Amino acid sequence: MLPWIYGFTWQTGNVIFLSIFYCVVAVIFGSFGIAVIRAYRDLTSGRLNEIRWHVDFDDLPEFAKTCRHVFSGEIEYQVCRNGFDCRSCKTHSGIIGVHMGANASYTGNESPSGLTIQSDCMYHRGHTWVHRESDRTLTIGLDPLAERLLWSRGKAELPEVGSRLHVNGAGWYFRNGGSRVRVLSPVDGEVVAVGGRDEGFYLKVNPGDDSDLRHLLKGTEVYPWMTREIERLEILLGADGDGINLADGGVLLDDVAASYPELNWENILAQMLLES
Amino acid sequence: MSHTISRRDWLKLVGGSAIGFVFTPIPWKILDESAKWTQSSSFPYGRHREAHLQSDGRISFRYTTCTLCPMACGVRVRCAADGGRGSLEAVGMTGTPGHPIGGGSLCAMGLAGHFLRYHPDRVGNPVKRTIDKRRFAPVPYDEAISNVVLAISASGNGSVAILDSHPDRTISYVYRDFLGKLKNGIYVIPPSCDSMPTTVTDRSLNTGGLEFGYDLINSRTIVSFGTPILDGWGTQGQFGSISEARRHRGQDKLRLIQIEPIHSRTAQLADEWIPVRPGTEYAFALAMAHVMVHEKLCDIDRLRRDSKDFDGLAGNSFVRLIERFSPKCVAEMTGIPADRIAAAAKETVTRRPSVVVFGGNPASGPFRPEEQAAFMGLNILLGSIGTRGGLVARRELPGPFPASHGSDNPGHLAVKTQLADVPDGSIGVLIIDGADSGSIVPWQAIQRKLSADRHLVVSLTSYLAGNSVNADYILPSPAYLEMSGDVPTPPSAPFASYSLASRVFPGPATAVSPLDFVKRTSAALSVRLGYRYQSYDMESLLRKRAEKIFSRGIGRVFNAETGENEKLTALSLSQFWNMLSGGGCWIDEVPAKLPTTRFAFLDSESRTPVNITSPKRADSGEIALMPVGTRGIGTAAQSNPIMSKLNRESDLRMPAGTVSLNPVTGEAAGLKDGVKARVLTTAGSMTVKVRFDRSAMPGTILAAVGDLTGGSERTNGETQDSILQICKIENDSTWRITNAAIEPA
Amino acid sequence: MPFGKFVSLMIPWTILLLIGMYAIFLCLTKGLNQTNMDNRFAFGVWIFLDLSVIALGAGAFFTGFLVYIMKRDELRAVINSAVVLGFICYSGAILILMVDVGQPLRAWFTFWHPNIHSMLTEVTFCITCYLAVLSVEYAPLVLKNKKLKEIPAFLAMEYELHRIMPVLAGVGTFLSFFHQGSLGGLFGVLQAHPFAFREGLAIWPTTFFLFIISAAAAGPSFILLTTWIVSRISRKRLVSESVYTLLARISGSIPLVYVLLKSIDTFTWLNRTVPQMGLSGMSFFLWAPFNIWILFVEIIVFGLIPSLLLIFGGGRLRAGWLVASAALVCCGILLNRFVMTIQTLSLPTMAFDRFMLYTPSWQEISAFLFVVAYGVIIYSLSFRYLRLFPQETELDRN
Amino acid sequence: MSAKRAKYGMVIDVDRCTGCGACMIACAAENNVPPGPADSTDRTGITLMRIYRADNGKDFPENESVFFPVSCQQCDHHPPCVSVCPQNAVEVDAATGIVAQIPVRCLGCRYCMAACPYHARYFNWWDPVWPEGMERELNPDVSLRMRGVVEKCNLCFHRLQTAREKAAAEGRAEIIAGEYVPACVEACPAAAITFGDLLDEESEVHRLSQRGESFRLLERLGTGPKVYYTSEREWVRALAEKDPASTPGRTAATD
Repeated sequence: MLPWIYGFTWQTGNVIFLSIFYCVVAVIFGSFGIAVIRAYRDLTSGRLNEIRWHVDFDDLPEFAKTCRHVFSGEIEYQVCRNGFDCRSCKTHSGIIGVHMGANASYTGNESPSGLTIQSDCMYHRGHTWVHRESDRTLTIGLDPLAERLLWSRGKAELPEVGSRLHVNGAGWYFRNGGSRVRVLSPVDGEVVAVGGRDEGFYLKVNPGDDSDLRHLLKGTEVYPWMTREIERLEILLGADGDGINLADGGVLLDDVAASYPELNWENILAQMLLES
Repeated sequence: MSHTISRRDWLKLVGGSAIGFVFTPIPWKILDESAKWTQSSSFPYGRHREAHLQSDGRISFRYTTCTLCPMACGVRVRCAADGGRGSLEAVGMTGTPGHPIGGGSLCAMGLAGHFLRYHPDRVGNPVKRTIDKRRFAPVPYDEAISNVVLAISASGNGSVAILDSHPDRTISYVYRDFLGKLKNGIYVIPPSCDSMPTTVTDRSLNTGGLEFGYDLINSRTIVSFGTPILDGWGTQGQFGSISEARRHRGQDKLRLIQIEPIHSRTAQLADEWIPVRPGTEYAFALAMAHVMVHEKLCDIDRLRRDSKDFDGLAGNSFVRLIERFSPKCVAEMTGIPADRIAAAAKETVTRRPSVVVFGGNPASGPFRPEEQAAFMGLNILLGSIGTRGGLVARRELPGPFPASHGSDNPGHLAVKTQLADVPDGSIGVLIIDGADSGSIVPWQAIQRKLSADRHLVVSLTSYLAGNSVNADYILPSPAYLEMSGDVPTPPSAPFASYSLASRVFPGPATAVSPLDFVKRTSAALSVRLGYRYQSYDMESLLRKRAEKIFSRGIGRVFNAETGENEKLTALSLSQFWNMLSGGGCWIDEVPAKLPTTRFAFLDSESRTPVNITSPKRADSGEIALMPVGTRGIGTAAQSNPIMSKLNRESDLRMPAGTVSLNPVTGEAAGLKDGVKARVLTTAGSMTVKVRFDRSAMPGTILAAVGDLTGGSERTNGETQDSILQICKIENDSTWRITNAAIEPA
Repeated sequence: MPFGKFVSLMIPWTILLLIGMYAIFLCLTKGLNQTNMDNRFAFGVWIFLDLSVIALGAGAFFTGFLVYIMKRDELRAVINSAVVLGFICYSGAILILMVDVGQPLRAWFTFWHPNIHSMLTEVTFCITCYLAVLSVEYAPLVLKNKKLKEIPAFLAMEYELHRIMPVLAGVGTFLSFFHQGSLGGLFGVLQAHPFAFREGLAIWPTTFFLFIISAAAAGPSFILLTTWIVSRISRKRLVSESVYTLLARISGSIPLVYVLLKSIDTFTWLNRTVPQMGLSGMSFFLWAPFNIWILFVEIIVFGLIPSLLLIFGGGRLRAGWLVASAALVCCGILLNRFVMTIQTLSLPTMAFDRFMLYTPSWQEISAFLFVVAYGVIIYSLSFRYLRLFPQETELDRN
Repeated sequence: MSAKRAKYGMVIDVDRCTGCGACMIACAAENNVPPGPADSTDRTGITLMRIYRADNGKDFPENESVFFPVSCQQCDHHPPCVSVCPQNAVEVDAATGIVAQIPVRCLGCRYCMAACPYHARYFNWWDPVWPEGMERELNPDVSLRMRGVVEKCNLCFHRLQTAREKAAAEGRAEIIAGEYVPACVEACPAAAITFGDLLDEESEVHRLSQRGESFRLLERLGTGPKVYYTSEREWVRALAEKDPASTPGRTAATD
């Protein structure tokens, strides 16, 4: 085994065999060690939110990861590989360069399945809307789909005023007993005010100097996205036409969860809110 | 900048040290050392390691004589001093190199003899059979003796018998003296495959008590009727010589013709195996005689002159008898073609010196008297009586007492009685000596001699083995290597010999020697033993006997230490004694002169021809059940735990409870190899394991006899069924063949 | 599945597990006399188990190889399941090996005084290393559990472990190639047993290579089989049809190659290797119950037929047929392992030798079933609490 | 110590062997092999020397048999057990050619047993247990093997050590032929086993091994056993290489 252990010989075969063995052991433990060190660094450097989103995003089914440009019909098929962060996406910047005007022209309000899409709001894929206020702060709220899903899901746990949010980090939570649902933060910035369901918004955020909101959906992208999301929800609910009906006369029920208590809502909510 | 050491720094230090530590030789050395430790430590295995002898390395050799059977092999005991206990322990056994009887080798039993002191079946204290007859309970020695004495005094109409499987020892003379002093004492010798009792030789040869042995080594042709010549029969030295003589000696190469139905080890290895049907050996012998007489291959005139009943007489004569046993006729009986019978006869007679051996095997016992007469007749025809390479008479080995020379002296010593000659139901008190003859005797054969209403059986054995398990009292005697004794001439040996079985190790205090038993019993009975030896110990008696041998001034003496032989006359008495007690051996080299006697072919009293019904043929549904076993079967030496190597851990020996059948016979009975089956006889039935052996004669069942080898966890007193229990014991106390049936269990 | 039903399904397996633990306890404390192995059957049903589960667990390395090295992303759908199966198989095998050796406390001597010429050394080194690899691969699956993930350290660890996965997959593939081969070599080098002995290519007997290929064949089949069984029991769609079809194609084509090579090897052995030893190849098949049928079944029934079904029926046949074929392929590999271990040892080597069979004792069987129960339980727990099939949620719509 | 290279081996004359078992017992007693417990069988017992009965395959009454004492055959050329042992627990002594098991390093994987064509290796299925007191009679020259390890014949190597020590004490560099014999050889009452240095051309064992009647078991495997057998019987010699399938197989002794 080792040169000073009884029975060791310097025969070629022996040396080759043991060298390979030690290499393998070194690779296994080395890479494991590297993983440990990296994890430690991740913990200390506060990259945790980023990682959490990365992990969550990684596990999303491809269906849920469809590129926004597929919704707008600009490309045929594309699965997002960038964690829905279009700000650093090459595909996005490339496409935007060509079709810049398309989104801007959209003004109308539409309501798929009775869900009203506000034309002055930008939508995040985590089912939040962002409205830029006149004082440059951003108001954040749940989109109608999420609002209906979370209708009876307990209390919102909102961050303290003054804390910082990161795009795709945890925005706030809904806690219901032991389970907790995370709502993604759509923007970077400092929380300046908190609201609630009754206030019509949840957070007000000061994005600071350079607020880049390119990653949010707006205009014509929103409708197909929302349609797709409803479809996704139907799949999750196992809707097959004979049992569960999401819509009552084409309009989504106000409190979907309460209507189907037998389903694993924890899982469905996690899926819908991009928390795998 | 703070100089305080934070917890973090500590962790760093510890972690760093741990990593650095791995790159020092220390952990690896620790691993290596622990590897070595686990290689040498007994933990957690090997709980006997501590018990391993704490030898100080001093090895010494002690020489003595094996007493596990009467074959008198010289034994070299390898002894090591046990530093822990300060005692000497035997750590190995070999034959004494150059020993004239043992030839320097030992049999398997003998090689493991040193383990016998710790045999799991060893009896430590005197024990008495409990009321329920199933177990033994300890009993004080004095109480046991007084009960035995009471039984002897009360045995009004029953006799007091001592069963001695190894006669002619000094203790045998003591027994005979003691019994001779009792009005109803008889001295009984059980049958053995080795011995040729004087009852047989006297009847056929009229030699007046002379004892005979076989001079096999000088023969050119051995005709053996069922005698396991190559499987432990006779002395080890003789076996070695036979091995040599069968391979070398050119023209004089020894040929062995084995005649028996059993595909025994000897039959397998013999030059020729003649598989006669069970029970027809005598017919084969008579047919051989027929050929010899009819073809005038023997000296007819001399036979007429030397014998009483060869031919011509008005009544029955041998010639008249063998008329009926023509090869053609016997071919029918034995299943051997006539020409093969004739060829065997011719070969035997032309390749002289020839000898006919008829010991029988240790499990199946001797042949019936009539059969023995037929075999003896063949020896007479061959002119093998008293000739080199034939049946030779031994010069007498003196006993320890003054007046006992010539034939047995009825005035002083009880006569030797064969078990078969003891009337049934006549024994009131039976004392079984612990020595083994090497052959087994079924308990039923002994039991039928016991008084039906009241009897007491006392065993002077060291082990709960063999027939001792049937005793009412077991009075443990010192075990092998712990008891002083002597070993007279082996029963089948051609020359007289004498060795001492010196004590090598002290025996336990609870063991009482047979001599002490006799002394105490006789004292309690107020019987005065002869020759004032009441005050003698064994060693003095042995010395007396040695003196008497010395005074004969004949023979040579083997010195175990040097391996040399010296003429007795060249030695002083004390030198002689020292040589004997040092594991040496006195051996006579000259046969006794035969008196000019008249041979008798036929039974002298009834003058009738042999009349034996052979078992029915296999095709009639009856099968011949024949017990088989090797030397020492049923004794503690064979049930030595280490003998499991032969019986259980290999298939070298058929273990007890197993029978072997020809597949044809087995399949006809609806059996398969390895299954359990039931053997039924008139005496009962027994469940056995079946082994198919295509070498076995169809229509026979070979049944292994004896104990299953005791494992280390064997419990004391556990008895097993033996196939002998269902063998039919004939009126002449033989049990060779039993008609049986076998069926799936 | 409700918790209660899950528990009730696990109870019988837990009982088996406990009985097996007791049997293992007996074997370790009282020694191997608790088994019916003997000096002739020095290897018994446990070695058969080891060889079998390691072959079946080969799905882990082979899928890992396809996903991480060959970049067949479709198979990501089953990689987690494959890793769990591999982990179960390898840990089970090592566990039983530790019971199987007479002096388990000395097992590390193989590392300390290795004899590099021994196939068993190669096996020991490789499977221990590979178990380490599988453990590291299994860890992120566990850490990804919703509850555990809440703990930041676990989350970070999971993330980082995931990043080194291709390296581990590479090492795992390397190790697997060697130890699957060495397990074959284990018997192929036994010149004492002409039945198992094969001539060498380079330093390895042909069984070395056959075992690698057969393991690669068994792995995907076993994954196909388990995935189907689990999806039937859980009444969920776990992977998409295309994954089934791909798995079927893989588990059809590799066995086909294997059957081809195995046939060539068998013919070479029958007509060259054995005659060179002065024996007749067919004489090995004279001993009932291991007659020539065993060769026929192994190659044709469990080899050729299912692989053809899997290849050509991939798109057309019903899932039941595919699964049955995959099961046959697995049986074929098991039979091969049985033949190499049990049949090899049962055949006599010397003229005065006997053909022998042996019946495992209840302790051996219980320990065997222990591994099965252990596998079922670990897999069920993993399936319930971890995400073994990433496609599951997406496809879970009746 | 001994400068001369030796190659110890034996020639067993199977025509002489009567299967008495003395060699088996002598071996077990010499090497402190424990008696097998009550549930041991011929498949689980330890018989470093074991006698097999073989026959000519014919039925009664043409059946002939022969006894083959088989211990470790002391393969001279690539002993199969040496290369398979994962931890070098089998060693070949270069000076004597003796293949020796090192039980203290054995982990009991039993691969060597599967590799041995002669079935000459035995596993300690049980703790070595002797009846109370009997362990005091064990040979002090030989250490005990614990449960769970493999053992086999090593030609009573300890006897060679003793002989060498004796030679050294007497100022000799070499042991005298005949000073070192294994227990089985010493015990054989039929003198069927001849033991010695096969390289010594003057030795009896060399002479016998070169005879035309001498053969080795499974020579075709190329393991070069140092245990030779000799027989004048043609069918016995043929057994050594015979295809086991073509003979009806071993027969247990039934007497």
